[in-house]
Amino acid sequence: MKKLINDPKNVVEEAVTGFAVAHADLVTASFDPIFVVRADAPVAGKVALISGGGSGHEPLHAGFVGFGMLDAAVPGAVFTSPTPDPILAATLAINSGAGVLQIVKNYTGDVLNFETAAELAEAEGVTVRTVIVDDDVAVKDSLYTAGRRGVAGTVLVEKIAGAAAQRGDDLEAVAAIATRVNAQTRSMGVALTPCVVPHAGEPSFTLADDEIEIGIGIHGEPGRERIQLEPADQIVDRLLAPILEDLPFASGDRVLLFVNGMGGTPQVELYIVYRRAAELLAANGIEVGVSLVGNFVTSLEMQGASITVLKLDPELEELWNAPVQTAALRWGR
Amino acid sequence: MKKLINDPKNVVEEAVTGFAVAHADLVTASFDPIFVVRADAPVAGKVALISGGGSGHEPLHAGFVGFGMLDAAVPGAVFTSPTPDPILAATLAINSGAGVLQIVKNYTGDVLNFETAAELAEAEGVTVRTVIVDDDVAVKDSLYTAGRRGVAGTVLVEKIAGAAAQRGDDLEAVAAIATRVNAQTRSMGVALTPCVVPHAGEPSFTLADDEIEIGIGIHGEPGRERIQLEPADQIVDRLLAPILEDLPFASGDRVLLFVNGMGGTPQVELYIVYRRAAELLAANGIEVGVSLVGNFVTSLEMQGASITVLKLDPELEELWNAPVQTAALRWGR
Amino acid sequence: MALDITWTKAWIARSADVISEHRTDLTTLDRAIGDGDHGENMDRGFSAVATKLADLSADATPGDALKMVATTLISTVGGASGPLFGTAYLKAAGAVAGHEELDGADLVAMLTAARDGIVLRGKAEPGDKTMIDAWTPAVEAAATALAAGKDEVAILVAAAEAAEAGSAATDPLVARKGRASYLGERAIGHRDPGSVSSALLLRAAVDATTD
Amino acid sequence: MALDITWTKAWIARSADVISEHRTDLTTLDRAIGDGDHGENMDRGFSAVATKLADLSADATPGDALKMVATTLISTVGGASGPLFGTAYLKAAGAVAGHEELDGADLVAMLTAARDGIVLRGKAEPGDKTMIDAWTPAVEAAATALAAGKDEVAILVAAAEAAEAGSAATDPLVARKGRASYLGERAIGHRDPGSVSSALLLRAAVDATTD
Ligand SMILES: Nc1ncnc2c1ncn2[C@@H]1O[C@H](COP(=O)(O)OP(=O)(O)O)[C@@H](O)[C@H]1O
Ligand SMILES: Nc1ncnc2c1ncn2[C@@H]1O[C@H](COP(=O)(O)OP(=O)(O)O)[C@@H](O)[C@H]1O
Ligand SMILES: [Mg+2]
Ligand SMILES: [Mg+2]
Ligand SMILES: [Mg+2]
Ligand SMILES: [Mg+2]
Repeated sequence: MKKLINDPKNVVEEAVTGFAVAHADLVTASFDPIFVVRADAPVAGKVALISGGGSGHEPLHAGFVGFGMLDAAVPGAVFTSPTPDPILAATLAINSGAGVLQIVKNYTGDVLNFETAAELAEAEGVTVRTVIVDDDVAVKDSLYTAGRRGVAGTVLVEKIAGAAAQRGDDLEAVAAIATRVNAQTRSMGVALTPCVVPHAGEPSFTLADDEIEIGIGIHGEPGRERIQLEPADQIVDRLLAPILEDLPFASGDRVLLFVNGMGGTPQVELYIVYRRAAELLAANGIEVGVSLVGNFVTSLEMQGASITVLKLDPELEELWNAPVQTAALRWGR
Repeated sequence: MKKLINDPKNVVEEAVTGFAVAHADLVTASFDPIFVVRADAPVAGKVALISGGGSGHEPLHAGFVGFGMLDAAVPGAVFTSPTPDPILAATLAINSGAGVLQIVKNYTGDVLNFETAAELAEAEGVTVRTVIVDDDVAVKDSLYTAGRRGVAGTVLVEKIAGAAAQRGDDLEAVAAIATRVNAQTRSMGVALTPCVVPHAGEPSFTLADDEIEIGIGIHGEPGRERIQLEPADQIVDRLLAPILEDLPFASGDRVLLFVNGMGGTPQVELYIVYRRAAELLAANGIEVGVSLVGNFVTSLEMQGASITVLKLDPELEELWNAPVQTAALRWGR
Repeated sequence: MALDITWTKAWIARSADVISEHRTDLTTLDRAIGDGDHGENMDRGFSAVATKLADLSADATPGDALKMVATTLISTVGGASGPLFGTAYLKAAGAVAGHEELDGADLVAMLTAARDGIVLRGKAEPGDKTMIDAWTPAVEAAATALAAGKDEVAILVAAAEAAEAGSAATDPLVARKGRASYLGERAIGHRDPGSVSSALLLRAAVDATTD
Repeated sequence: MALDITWTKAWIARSADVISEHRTDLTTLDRAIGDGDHGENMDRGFSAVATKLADLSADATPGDALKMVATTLISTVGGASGPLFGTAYLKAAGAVAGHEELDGADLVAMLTAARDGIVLRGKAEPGDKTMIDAWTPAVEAAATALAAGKDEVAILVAAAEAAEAGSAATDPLVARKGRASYLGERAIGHRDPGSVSSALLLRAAVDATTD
């Protein structure tokens, strides 16, 4: 394991320190407990958005704190949900009285810790709503599992709900928008290589030199199947087919197409993936209205990518295009 | 070698295709020969900026084509300078009569091919100026070498010269600004792992499990020394010391601090590097006026990072902060 | 020995030791069907618990000590196991609140409350391949031992043995809760890490009676 | 044999073959002290050249053929070697423009012009560990052979042998131009790839006389 780190125990704290110094115009960080909020928090009259989860997925979530998106991000240890304390502290720091929306990726740990924090915040008089993101079609959604995982689609929920809050929607309305985005979003990923959690020091899984994992989770959880390496176009076909079936997307739909890098994949490869995905959507009569390509929801240095498709409607598209000013996503200001 | 590609021969063409579709609002691509220009090129009355070089460093250069930055990017084969033909074709496509500035990284191949293209363009009546970027302090600048390499500082030259052109400076003025940025910029990098050129199929160099290369070039060229892996803070000290000595930077300076990822390094690590670099600058009485952290000048999937410091003055800082709208760098619009 | 605050503190101290000892094993189990951090998570929590043990006031009751464990785990573990074990200890503390010494009925009430707390939060049923598969047999064995007139130590032994057997019985199961549920059939043949740490904690309760 | 268009085309065809044969070797040399693409670059260029060979008009002169090589290399090779070899062939073409058949003086003029073109573009001096270390001895040996009254084939042989020796003599040098110059002392013991490809091209000129 070769990493540009000091003591593995200090990875999150040091990274957040660097992040807060580099983006002091956008965010303020607290360290005991650890969380990041908008530099101008609490924003009077605005519904506040909070998200968080294990570290190692950067720029998710701290990279999305700022105007038009999140008010707070709570980073846990690498790949481990934060505890309720920092979630509660961040909630109190951003609440302006208009209520707080939690955006939580569907993992048992995240769900339980945010739930506990919400109970504690409610006890202090803060109105809290929670939206669970579960866009990963690699996992069967059934009564017999913890449900689908929340993966790259989280960015879309955070951006669009953030824009709704920024324009002045109330808590129920913002929660409804977030729920709608999640309901219309589907994702699936592939890993070419594993990643190494700093304090673990060894790969979370192993893949032979010619193997890839289809349907990988963002913590290196196994996916649907392990297959031989194939040309990119075939891999894209494998990822996109279950996405299109699941909603289902249909001819005439207008969508946001998001190709996400897992952290260690060069940008040329992401655009090769994008090219094929766009081609396939066009062949299905589906129009790409908005594109997003880059490393947004990562798994440390994992090589691989995920494809996310969101079915747009005029309101969601307008909210996506609304100004945003965060470290990792910025336009319009 | 595991990559999300199809035929290695088609990597550049397919990636540029995907890029152009994803960013059709910003750029237009041509394919025979291959180059990318601003969607609204030529921009009447504006000095046009062109850059290019081997592919594999994305988002450099195509990711910086757009309002306030480059008018054209010419991608060569992976790690191989483009030939004069596409450079000439792109030059003619962006020239509005106000002249064209070439921004060229200092590698023999790039310099010679851009030089040939400039001669051909001049023969067609286009006024061309060239600025060579050579910010890499890892290489001794002497009569006895090809000179210093152009690395991450290229982004700063492209952004600031692009802003000068956008505000209406004439060719000589834009060239002078670009020259000034280059003169005030110093960089140095480290590699933890090598990268694999798709058509080569094997790593450009090898490093043992506990070795790193200090002073690496962006094509995997060797650097100053190969040492044992160290804590990030010590590595940062090794990179920053020669940078600070070289200009030299001095107490009271206001600088832009740029921590660049080589493509395969997780963002947490970049911010750990940033944290230490900012700390060291502060200890030297140097104020960080502007920060940039991310993968901007990469070497495919190489793990590693580089540090770039630009000595600011009010004009350069204003030009840096001026609006820019490209696929990889965007603010103010 | 009397199951008073001295025993409770010994139990907690042994818990911290035994989790630290099995840190790597627990993580290895979690790497197979989870995300490879269960040992790390539990050790982070119980290290913090061990540090706070000395701060307990002289007149603390077993319930006070268990409450300290609960709040410390909740605020240091994170992940799924943090809120689950945190709730377990919180409910256990509530079940014996005010008691200076725990008798057999207290123990059964405590274990039952702990188990019910985990179910309340995690909604797992027996057979879902979670820590519940250690806790439920433990509660049942303890109740049976109490009904059979066994003493406190025997009740704890019955609980620990049942938890260990229950944990071992997770091997052939497909998971229906937690990360392992993503694996479907691929989880078969692997032991649930949370059930193993649960059994370790209950065994520590037995061992603490001889401290 | 007469060094006419037939010989020139044979030379070019053999050049493409020999570069293709040595593609991996050239790249391996470049990987040691450059960026590992010289074989790839040259092969891309000469494959394109080979394709265009058939298109040469029936009344083409040797100079026309060399000019086709020049423009094709310039527009397909990229990197440092593209413009350098491109300029070499362009100047060589200029030196023999209009001649139907090349005599000894033409050959020396052609080689000299090629070498001067490379120096003009690349500014390398002998001893800088570049392709110039093959070309300069080749030009000198050819001139000496011409002065000694040798025939065309002997002049070409002298040039090829001198290029091969000059290339081998780059091994102990520190590089002062191109990518290898970044390496300082670390370049010692490695042969310059561009000098090797240069020597291959000059040897192909000899071999083409027996085609
Ligand atoms: N819904 C649930 N109910 C009961 N126990 C659960 C539930 N989900 C997970 N667990 C337990 O938590 C354990 C995993 O804990 P841990 O690895 O620390 O958390 P995480 O899964 O967040 O990484 C599992 O082995 C299982 O015993
Ligand atoms: N300035 C120069 N003058 C003469 N030859 C040079 C010069 N720079 C590089 N070369 C030659 O070019 C060769 C490298 O070519 P190649 O690998 O194709 O290009 P690049 O270095 O751009 O990858 C070197 O081996 C050397 O012989
Ligand atoms: Mg976890
Ligand atoms: Mg090259
Ligand atoms: Mg776990
Ligand atoms: Mg080369």
